Amino acid sequence: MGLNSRYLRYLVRTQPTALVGAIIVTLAIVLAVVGPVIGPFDARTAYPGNQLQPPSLRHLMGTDSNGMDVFSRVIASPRTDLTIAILGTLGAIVLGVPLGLIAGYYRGFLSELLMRMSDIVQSFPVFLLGMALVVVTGQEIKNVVYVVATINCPIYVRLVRSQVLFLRERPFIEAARALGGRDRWLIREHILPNSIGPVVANASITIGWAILLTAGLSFIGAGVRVPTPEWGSMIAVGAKNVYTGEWWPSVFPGVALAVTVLGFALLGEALVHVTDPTRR
Amino acid sequence: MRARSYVFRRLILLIPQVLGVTTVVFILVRLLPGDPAYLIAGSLATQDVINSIREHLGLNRPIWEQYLIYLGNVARGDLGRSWLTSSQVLEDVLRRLPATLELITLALILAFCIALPLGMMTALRPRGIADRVASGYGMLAVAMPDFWWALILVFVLFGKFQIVPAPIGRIDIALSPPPHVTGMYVVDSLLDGDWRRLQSSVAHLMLPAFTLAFVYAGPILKMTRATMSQALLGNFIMYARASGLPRSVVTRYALRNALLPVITMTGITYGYLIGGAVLIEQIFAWGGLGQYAVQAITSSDYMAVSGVVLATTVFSLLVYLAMDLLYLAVDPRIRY
Amino acid sequence: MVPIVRVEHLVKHFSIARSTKALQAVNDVSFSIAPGETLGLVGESGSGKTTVGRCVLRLIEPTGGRILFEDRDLTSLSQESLRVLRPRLQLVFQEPFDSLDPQMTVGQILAEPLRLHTRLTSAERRDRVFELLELVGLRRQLTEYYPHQMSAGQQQRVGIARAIATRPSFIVLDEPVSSLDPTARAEIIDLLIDLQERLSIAYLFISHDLTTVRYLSTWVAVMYLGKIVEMSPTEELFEQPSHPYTRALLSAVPVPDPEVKRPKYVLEGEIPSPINLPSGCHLHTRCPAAIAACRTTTPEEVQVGEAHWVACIRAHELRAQQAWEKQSFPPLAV
Amino acid sequence: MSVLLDVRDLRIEFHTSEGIGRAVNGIDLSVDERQIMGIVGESGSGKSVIASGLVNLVNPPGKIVSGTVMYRGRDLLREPDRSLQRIRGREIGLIVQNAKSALNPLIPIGRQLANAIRAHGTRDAQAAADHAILMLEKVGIPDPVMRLHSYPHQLSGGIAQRVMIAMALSSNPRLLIADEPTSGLDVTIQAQILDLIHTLVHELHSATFLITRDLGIIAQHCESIAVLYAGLIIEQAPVRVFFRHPTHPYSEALIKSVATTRERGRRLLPGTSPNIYDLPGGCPLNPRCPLVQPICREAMPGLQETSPGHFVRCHVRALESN
Repeated sequence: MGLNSRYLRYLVRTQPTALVGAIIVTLAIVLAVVGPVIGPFDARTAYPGNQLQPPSLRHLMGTDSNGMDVFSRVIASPRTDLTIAILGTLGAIVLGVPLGLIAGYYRGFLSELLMRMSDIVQSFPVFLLGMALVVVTGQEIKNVVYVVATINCPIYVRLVRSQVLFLRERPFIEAARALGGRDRWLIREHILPNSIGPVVANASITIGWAILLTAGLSFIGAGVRVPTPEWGSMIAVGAKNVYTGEWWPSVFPGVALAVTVLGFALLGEALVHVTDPTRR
Repeated sequence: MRARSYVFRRLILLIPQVLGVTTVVFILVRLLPGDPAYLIAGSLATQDVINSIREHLGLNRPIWEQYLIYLGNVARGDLGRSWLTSSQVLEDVLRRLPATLELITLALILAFCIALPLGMMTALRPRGIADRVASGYGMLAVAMPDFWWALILVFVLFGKFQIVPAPIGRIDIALSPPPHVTGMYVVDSLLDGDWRRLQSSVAHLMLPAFTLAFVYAGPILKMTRATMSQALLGNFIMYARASGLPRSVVTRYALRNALLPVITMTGITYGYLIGGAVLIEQIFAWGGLGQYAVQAITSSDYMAVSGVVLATTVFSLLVYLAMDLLYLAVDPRIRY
Repeated sequence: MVPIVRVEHLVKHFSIARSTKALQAVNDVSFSIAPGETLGLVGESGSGKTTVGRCVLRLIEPTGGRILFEDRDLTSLSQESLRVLRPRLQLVFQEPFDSLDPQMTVGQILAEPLRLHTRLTSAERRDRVFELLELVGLRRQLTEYYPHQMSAGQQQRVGIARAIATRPSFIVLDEPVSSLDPTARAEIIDLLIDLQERLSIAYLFISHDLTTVRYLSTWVAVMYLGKIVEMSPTEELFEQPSHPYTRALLSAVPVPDPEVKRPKYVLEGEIPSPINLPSGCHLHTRCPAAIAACRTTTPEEVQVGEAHWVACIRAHELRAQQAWEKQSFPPLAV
Repeated sequence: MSVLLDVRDLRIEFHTSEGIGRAVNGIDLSVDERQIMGIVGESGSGKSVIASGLVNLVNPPGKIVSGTVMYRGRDLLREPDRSLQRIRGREIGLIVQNAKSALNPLIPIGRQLANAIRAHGTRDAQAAADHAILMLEKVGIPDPVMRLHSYPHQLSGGIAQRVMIAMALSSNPRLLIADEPTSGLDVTIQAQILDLIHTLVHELHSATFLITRDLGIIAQHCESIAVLYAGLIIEQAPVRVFFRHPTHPYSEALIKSVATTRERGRRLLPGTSPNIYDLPGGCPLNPRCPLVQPICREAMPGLQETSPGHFVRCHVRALESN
C-alpha cells in the first residue's frame, strides 16, 4: 500500500485524530531541522547572571539554573530526541524485519532460536536494560541509538513474523507457488509488500516510546547531558527548582515532550488501524 | 489431565528462560566495550590496581570459565558483592524489593480501579462525552512522561498546597520504620497496629503510587475499551440479547470475555513496572530497587547492576508465568 | 482417449504434533482424467478431497503413490523441473478474494504468470492481459482495479484468468463456486464450461455441491474419509447411485422444486475423525445398510456398470433392491 | 389463520464514512400463526439485517429508520427495552448461522442454556438445569447430561447448531427466526438440522421465518416465499405457485441458476448485485435486467398482485399480467 494522497485522505476521514498527530509530527520534524538555528539565544550557551529568570518577552519560557534560555533549548531539542528515536527505530526495523521474515517463513531450529532470543530480550525490564546498556557502552548519543534499536528490535521480529505466518497460509501465496514462483520471489513480490504496512504504522508508535525512553535515560543522567539540548535532561536540570517554585525550566520541556510523543502515538494508532490486514 | 501437563511444561519453560536471561546479563557486563575492572577502578587508577581487580574478579580466566563460574554463582543465589554497599547484592536486592513492590502493587491496583470502570463505561456508551474524555485521557496518559508528571504533582500538591508530605522517603524522617515483617511499611504498621506510622507511610505512598497509576491506567483503559466494545459487538453477545437474556447477564458475558486481554495487559505492566518505576523512585527518594539501580549505575557498581537487572527480569518472568496460569484457569479454549 | 493425468494409489498422511498417530487424509486414491474432460470429486469436509487436489499439483508432498502428468511422474521430479511444468498445471481457489494479492491490481496479478514464465515485453504482456480479461468476460478497465474493489464473481473470474494465463492443459478447481451466490455461481460454471470447450483443458473439479458437479462433470468420484467409494460417468451416478454414502448425499440435497420429494436416506451422526478411522468399511458407523461384515471387511471395488465402480460389499444386493424400489416409487430426480 | 407478525415499511440504513447504505428499503412482510415463510436473497440483499430488525437488534452503524413490526398488538420497534427482553427469546426465538461463534466461548453450554431458560420465567435453578437436559435430548444430542459440561469450541458445527436450536426453542416461542441456519454445514448435516427444525416447529406450533440463499431449502421446507433483491421484496407467493410460475426476471434467473441439467446458452443475469451505498434509480434490477424498459430507470415499480397471493415488483410483468 503506497502512502499516496488518496490513502492519506481516507486516513484522515476515518481517523480524525490522525490529522492532529500528523500535524504534530510534521512540526516536530521541521523543528528538528531548523530548531537549533531559529531560537533567539544559543541553545548550548549558559548566560551567567541570567539564572532562573521567569518567563518574559525576552525569555519566552524563562531561563534555567544554568542561565540558559529555556525556549531556545526546547525548540532545539527535537534535533537530539528525534534523531535518536528515529535512527534507533530505523535500526530496529532494519534488523528486525529480515529476522522476522526468516523466523516466519522458514520453520525449524533457526526460527525457534530467533523467537526464544526475542523472548529473552523482551523479558528484561526495558528501562533498567536501557540504563545498564548505556552505562556499560558509554554515555554517547550513538550508544543511546544502539540501545533503542536493540530494545525495539524484538517488536519487529514478532510483528513481521506474525504477518508472515498469517500471509504464508493465504491462498494468494499458494497461487504464486502454483505459478512456479521460488521462495525468494514469494517473499519479494508478495510477503514483504503485504507485511510492510504494519511495520510503518508501528514505527510511529515506537518513535514515540523511544523519545520517552531517551528522555527518561537523560533525566537520571544515563543519556544525553547538558549542554546538549534535550527535553529529559532539561527536566532534570529544572527538577531541583520545582520544589522552590521555579516551575518553568521543567514544565515547558515536559509539555513539548508529551505533545510530541502524543503526536507520534496518534499518527501511529491511526496507521495501525488502517493497515491491520484483518480489518480489510 | 492435560491442564496439569500444560502447567508442568510451562514451569519447565522457565528454566531455559532464566538461563537465557542470565547469559544475556553475563554478556552485557563482560563482553561489551568497557572493562569492568577499569570501570570499578575509575579512570585515575594505575595499571597495577586494575590488574589486581581483574584477578580478584576472575577476569583473567578464559571467558567460558568465567561464564560457568557465573552460572554456578547465580544458581547458588550468589549475585556477587556490591562495590558500593559492600554487602551481598542479593541481600541488597531483597532488602529494597518490598519498598518497590509496595509502590507498584498499589499503583497497579489504583490503575486497574481507574481503568476498568472507565473502560467499561465508555464501551457501553460509545460516542458519549464520557467516552471522548476517557479516550482522550487514555491517549494522553500513554504519551505522558511519568517523571515529569511526578514533578508537576509534587510542585502543586507539596510546593503550593502542602497537602502531601515532602517527597523524601517512605515515612516521616522523624519516625523510625515499623518493625520489619514484610518490609512494606503500610502493611507492617498495620500489623503492628501503629496508627501514626500507618498514617505517615500511607501519606508518603499515595502520591508516587497515584502518579504511576495515572500514567499506567492509560494503556489498561484503552485495552478495556477496545476489548469490551469488540465483545459487545460480537456474535455471541448479539445472540445473548436476541435470546432475551437480562442486561446484567449480557454485560457479564461481555466482561468475562473482554477481561482476558486486560488481565494480560495488567500483568505485562506489572512486569514492566518492577524496573520501570526507577524515575519515580528517584524523584521521591523511595529507597527501592529502582533507586538502588540508579546508584549502582552512576557509580559503575557493575555487580550490583547485573544483579538488579537479573533479579527484576526473573521477577517479571514469574509474573508472566502467573498470567499464563491464570489464563489457563479462566479460558477453557487453552489446552495445549 | 489417453488420459492427461493419472493418479495411482495416492496416499497422504499428516503427522500430528506430540502424537504417534497420523491424520490419514488420503488413503489409496486412483483416477485418471482425459483432455477436455472433467472429473468431479465430491465429498464432505474431512473427506480429503482438497488434499487430493493439492497433492496432484504437488503443492503438498504425497506420502505415497504416483501422479502421472503426460506420462511423467510428478512425484519423482525435482522442485526445479517441477517449476518448469507448473504453468501447465494450474489451480483455482475457493475464496476468490483471498486468492488474489490485495496489494496488486488486476493487471499486475495477471501479468505475474507471464513475468515468471515468458519473455514477453511489457507491451506484449499488456496485450495478453487484455486478451485474458476478454476470455473470462471482464472489461479492460478492470486492470487498474484492486481485488477489494470487485465483486466476488469478478474476483473469481480474475482467479480463472490467472490460471489460464500460461495455457495450462490441466486445472484443479478447488470449490471454485461454493462461496458465491447462486446467480454468480451459475455464471462462473458457464464460464468454466465455455473455457474448457475452447481450450480443451482437463478439470479436476472438487466440490461438496452435487448440483454443480452434475452440471459440470463428465465423471464423478465420491470420496469419504480419504477413499473413493464410488466412481462412474456422471448421469449414471445420479440415476443409479450405488454406494449407500452416495445415496445419502443425493437424498440430502434439497431439490429446488416443491413438487419433488426425494425418498429419505439418512446417515446418522457425524463424520468420524480421520485420525481414528473406523475399522472395515469407514462408513459402517453411520450407514443405514451396514451389516456385521462391514465392521471387519475392507470393501474391494466392485464393477457394477460399464465404467461404474463401487467400494461396498453389498453393492450388487443394494442395486437389486434399488431397482425394485424404482418400480414402486417415482425415480430419483435431482 | 390469524397474522402473528406484521412488518410494514421497514427501512434499515447503515451510516458510515462511505455514506448511507440502504440495506432494507421498505419491506412489507407478514407471517401467520404456524406458517413457515421462506425469505431468499443473495449476499447484500439485506436478508440478515431483516432478521435482526425483526427483533429490534440492529448493531451500529446500522439503524432502523422507519417502519413498524407489529407482534400481537405491540410494535416491537417502539417497545421499551424491558418488555422487548421478555419477548425476545421467550416468544420469538432466533437461530443464526455459525452457531459456534454465537455461543459464549467461556461458559459450558449447559449453563448457557439454563441461563436462557431462567431468563424466561423458570426461577428454580434445578428446574432450569433439568429443562436444559430435556431440550438437548429433544434436539437429538447423544448423552445430553455429559454434553452440559462441554464448551462451544469442543462441539462440531452440527452439534453447536443443535444446541442453538435447543436454546431458541426452550421456551416454546410462537415465532422462530432461522437466519441461514445451515450455512457452512455439510449437506448430510444440513439435512439433519433442517429436518429437526421442521419437526420441532410443527410439534410446537410455531411460525417460522426461514432465511436462506438456497432455493432448494425453501422448496422443501416452506409454505410461502419472499424474494429479496437490494433490500426490497421483488416477488412473494405460495411456494408451489412461485416455482411453477416465477414471474420476476430476477426470480427466473435465480431458478435457472440452480438447474442441474446443462442448458446451452442459458440466460442468466449479467453483472452483480448493486452496491447498497449507490443504488441505481428506478427498479434496482434495471442495469442487469433483460426486459428493461425506459420506465424501469425512472420509477420504482410497486408490488402488484398478479394472481391471488402472488405479488411481483416489476413494471413489465405487471403490464403483461393485466
